[in-house]
Amino acid sequence: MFKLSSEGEAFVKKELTRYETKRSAIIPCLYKVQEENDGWVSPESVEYLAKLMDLPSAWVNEVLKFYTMFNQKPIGKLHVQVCCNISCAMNGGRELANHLNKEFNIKDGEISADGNVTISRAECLGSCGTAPMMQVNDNYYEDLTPATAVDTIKSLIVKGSV
Amino acid sequence: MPKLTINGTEVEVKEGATVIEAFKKMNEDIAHYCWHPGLSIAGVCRLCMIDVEGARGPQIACNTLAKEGMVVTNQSEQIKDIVKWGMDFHLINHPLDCPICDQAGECGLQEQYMKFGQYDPEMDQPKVKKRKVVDLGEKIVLDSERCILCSRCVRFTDEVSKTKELGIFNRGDRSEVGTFADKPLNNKYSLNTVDICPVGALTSKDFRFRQRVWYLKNDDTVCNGCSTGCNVKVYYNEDGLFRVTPEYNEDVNGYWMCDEGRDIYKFANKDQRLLKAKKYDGSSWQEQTAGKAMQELHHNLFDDVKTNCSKVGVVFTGQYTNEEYADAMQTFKSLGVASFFEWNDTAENVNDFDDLLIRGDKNPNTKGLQDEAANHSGLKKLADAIAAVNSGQIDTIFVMAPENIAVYPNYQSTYEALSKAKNFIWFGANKTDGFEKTNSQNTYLIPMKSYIEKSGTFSGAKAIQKFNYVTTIVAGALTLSEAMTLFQGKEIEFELRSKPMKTLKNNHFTSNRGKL
Amino acid sequence: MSKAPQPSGLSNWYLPGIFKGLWYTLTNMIKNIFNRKGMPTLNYPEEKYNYSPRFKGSHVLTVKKDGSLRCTACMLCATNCPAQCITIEASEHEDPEVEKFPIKYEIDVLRCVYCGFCEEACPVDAVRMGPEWQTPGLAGSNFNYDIQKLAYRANLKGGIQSSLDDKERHEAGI
Amino acid sequence: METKVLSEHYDKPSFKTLSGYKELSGYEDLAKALKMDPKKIIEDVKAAGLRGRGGAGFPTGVKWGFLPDNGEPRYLLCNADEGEPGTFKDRLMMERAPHQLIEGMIISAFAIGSKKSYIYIRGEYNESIRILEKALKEAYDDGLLGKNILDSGFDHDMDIYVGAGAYICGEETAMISSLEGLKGQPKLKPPFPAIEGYLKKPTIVNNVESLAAVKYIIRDGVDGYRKYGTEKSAGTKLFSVSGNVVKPGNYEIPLGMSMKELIMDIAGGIKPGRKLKAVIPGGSSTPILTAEEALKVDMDYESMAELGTFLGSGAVIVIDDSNCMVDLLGVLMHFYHHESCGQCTPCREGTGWLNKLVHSILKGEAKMKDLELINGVSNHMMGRTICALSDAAAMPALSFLKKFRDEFEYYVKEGRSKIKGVSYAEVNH
Repeated sequence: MFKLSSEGEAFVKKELTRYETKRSAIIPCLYKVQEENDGWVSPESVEYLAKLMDLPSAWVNEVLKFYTMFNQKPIGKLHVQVCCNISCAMNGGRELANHLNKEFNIKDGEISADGNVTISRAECLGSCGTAPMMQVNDNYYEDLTPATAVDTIKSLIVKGSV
Repeated sequence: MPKLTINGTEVEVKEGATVIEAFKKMNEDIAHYCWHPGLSIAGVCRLCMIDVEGARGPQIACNTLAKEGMVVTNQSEQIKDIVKWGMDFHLINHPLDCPICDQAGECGLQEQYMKFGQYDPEMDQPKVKKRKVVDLGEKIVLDSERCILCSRCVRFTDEVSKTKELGIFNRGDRSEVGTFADKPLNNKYSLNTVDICPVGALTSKDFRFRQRVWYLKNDDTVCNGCSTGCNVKVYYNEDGLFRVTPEYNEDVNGYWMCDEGRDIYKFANKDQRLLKAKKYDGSSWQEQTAGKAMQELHHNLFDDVKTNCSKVGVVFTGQYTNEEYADAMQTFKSLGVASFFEWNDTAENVNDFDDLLIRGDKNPNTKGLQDEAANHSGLKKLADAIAAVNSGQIDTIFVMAPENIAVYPNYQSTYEALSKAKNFIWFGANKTDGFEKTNSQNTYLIPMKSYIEKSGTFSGAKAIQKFNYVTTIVAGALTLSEAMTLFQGKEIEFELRSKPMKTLKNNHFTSNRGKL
Repeated sequence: MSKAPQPSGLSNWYLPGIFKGLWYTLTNMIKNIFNRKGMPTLNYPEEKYNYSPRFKGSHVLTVKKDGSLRCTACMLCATNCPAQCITIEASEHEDPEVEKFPIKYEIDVLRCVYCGFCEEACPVDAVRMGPEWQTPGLAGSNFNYDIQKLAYRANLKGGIQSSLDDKERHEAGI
Repeated sequence: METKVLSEHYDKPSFKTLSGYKELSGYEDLAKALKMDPKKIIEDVKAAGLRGRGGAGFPTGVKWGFLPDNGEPRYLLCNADEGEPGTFKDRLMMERAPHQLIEGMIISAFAIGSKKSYIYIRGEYNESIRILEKALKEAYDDGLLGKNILDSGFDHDMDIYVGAGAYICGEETAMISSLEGLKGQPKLKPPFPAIEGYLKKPTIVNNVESLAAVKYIIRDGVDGYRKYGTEKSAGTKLFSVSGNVVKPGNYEIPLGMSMKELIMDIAGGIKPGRKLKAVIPGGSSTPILTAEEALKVDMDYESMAELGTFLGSGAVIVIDDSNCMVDLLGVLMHFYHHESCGQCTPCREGTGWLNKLVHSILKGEAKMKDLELINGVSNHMMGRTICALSDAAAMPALSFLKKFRDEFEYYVKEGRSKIKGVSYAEVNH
């Protein structure tokens, strides 16, 4: 059974009063849940959060399912999102994503065998001038080639495991 | 009061009304799925397009305020084209399962298609697949593939029932309506979502697959489930009644009714009814027709009642019409009987109300009974009647039993207690399983008509409402008025009803049968 | 109303008519004895008439590849039946892809006029009119055909398969 | 030539901090504005001809003028949900000059009399969120936000709201829905947000660049601001140039400059050996221009309108002759299908239909009549829905098909790309 840490619960309490309506706090609170639930929001955590916020679970679920930044499936430690929209596509974004798929031997949305990497294709991430690019967890990595992208991810894996 | 012109005809509407309401007022055809007069405006189906003179382009009628001097049409070529394509957009991902869809025959998409469509589909790509036959609790089944995402049901649970179980999840053409984690949709008004669903996405488990709607006729009546008296439509055919849906009445129930009220057609069906009068003479039960039984009662009992009027009691329940009360009380008063009792098993919750429709008093006409009795000697409690029977103060008792016995938990025990009287006459619509154990040596069980089979008025909590005969289910049953007439030794005057045959819809299959 | 004219003369006398009839019988009898192939009647039941393949005879309910009924209990055949001889009772199927199926499908063939409207109304090719026409029975109840008789009678050899299958339809995304 | 007004100090790292910003005469215009009459500021913004920089190009001052004068609380929303493919100017502005935005917002809030404002920023911009949060804290600590700002008696609170990944939230009413905690679905108009917006209160939603530009209208005055640009398209604007150019990036130029100069000169031109084929002038939603059209058009609202396209958010996507247009349309249609909020039927079903149609061409399964169908579907998606996403999906489809029909026909007939000679079935997801 998922439960937020006491710090997380305090955060939820604070967010509930931060905005004019309680409902506005759903997005920030879902971020918090995702952070504490290994990067994804499980159905049971939605139930839990709805109870904690005293809102209908359908409302929380609606928000969860609407936005792409909430993961509804477990993901790897590094969530690699490769932009495949128009400017990146023209500069090799899709080839980059395909290369990464091959390199880590996973399809989009899957977790690699060691549990480290999930690759997905994202829509425009607002970095068109430095295409192709990818976002790994919170950070942007721009002006990539397939080789530099793999190097970046591998070095991040090493860093993460140390 | 703005006046506007719609398709060339002038119409006056209320201040603040939308153009679509003006269309409805004129009975002018306008396509729409998401707009519902009892809900907020969503404006998402984009079918109620109109041309307004002087506007930039086509507008949706549901979100356009009617203004003085507006000239509106939905008959232009452009609008027809838009509606045709609007249909297309609705249909491209809609499954072709009309044959197994319960909504077929009263489906918004079918109606639109027959009016505006009748062309071959242009989409030859695979359709988006969604979940089918999702179980949403005891009452409702969801088919999200058929859903056209008009959001009516979601708005209903948000705005009317305020239970907020439903939501639309995901986005784009992956959107699916549903409850979180398929929790049951079990609020007291949940079946209204089935009514307002323009397609077969939400279907009622009770009605599902039992009949095709084109086999059913329908008629308006007043619900007798509680003292609110919602206006309802009952659907029936020669096999009996099949469902009840709400009918609009601004003063009483708006567009809605409760789920409990939808079940009350069941006791009126033949399998739940007392079909023949029954008589127990101390040794065996005999069956006879109701009229015969009443005539027999007249011969055997009428004079007896007159002479021993102080030892006669009459028990009423709040489930008969005002007219029947008046006739019955008048009859007994003329015989000198003054002991009238009220039997109401929900008496302690009479004033309960959930602020929408459901009331604690589960009798439709308690007020009518009390008002009528006030003209005579008033009503005593049922306990007094039982005590009087036990002590022998009363030896002849007439019981006007309820027809909706689900709200009478002490039905059986009351029967047994009252049957201790020497002469025991029970008027009731329900079948009498377990009634063999009578304590009286002279018991009559007289079959009564249910509210479906008679005309009359109910004095509900909100209004006094007249309702009409719908159909006959038990041929020999009587109304209380008829029973009283026969009891007095008179004859019933029959009026022949010529009721026009009404089918639910003039459906394509039957009307074009000869052309196949 | 006017009276029919009274026959008069020779036609009033019946014997010439009788001889005329007997003469006709005699000539045909002799013709048939010498030319048996030209005889218009058959020695039923030893000989049987060969009807055209389009003959609309006894009804058949088709089955799916797994042998279950193709019928979805949509009731369009019953709706369309001019003799009102089809009775269907639908029920919920446990497989959500099938959803609805008939637990009772009866055709009262004594009322049936063999018009074939049911076949035409069926959206899923579930009911067909087969070539059989010899359907004797000893009691009235023998003519109320149920699912067992309509879909699985012995001479259908396990059932006629419908060309449409749910699975294929779903896979094709229809 | 670039004309740096807003982006003058963007390359100085200290511009990010309050002290560095103040050194470069930051927050001086706020002090100046707080002494002015709010009505005068609105008049000035109107007179300066500032048009919304987010995409629609609606005059900012006029929008402010729609606010009802009924004393109700009103909200200012900064639209930093930059999602239009090809656009990355707002990110630059927030990362390089957060205080410029905050100052512009306080001035705008003062002008419209708002006591509370939100910056709605897309969730992917983590760097911008971090920088803005820091800047907000600095501003609060310095008394630039909160009660009685700079002793003017004007109170204002500002907060950041982080989105969670939905392109549609860049639409102003969808943004309001999202801020209210609903799904980010656009609301019905009328009523417009200026009358009934956030929590049914009057709300003004402006783009980052528009709000930042207000500061410069105060600084330079109406005439000073109008020094650049044309009569109807005044001032300078940041353009995000991306795609097949040598130096992609954000460039601030006065409106009215020719596109040729922007692409060939400022952005370094097309890569050697390649030829210009087409340009999407204002983000992926705007109709595409062919090379000839692109070389003669000026970068202002009117010239674009003449060619049937829009200046949009200022995302110039340059396409050279190595690209297959069918493939690119496939990318775009996938995007709009993915981002349609699912509310209105024509958009929900239409984007999916278009996506399937274009991808059936890419897979080589399409027939010639499908091209007409793309036209038909697109035409019936335009102007039929609550917001403009439906149009945004239909316009590229229509213009791609109209201007590069030969490539589409070739693909349908041969089952492979005219440019690359291969089928794209495998490349696409």
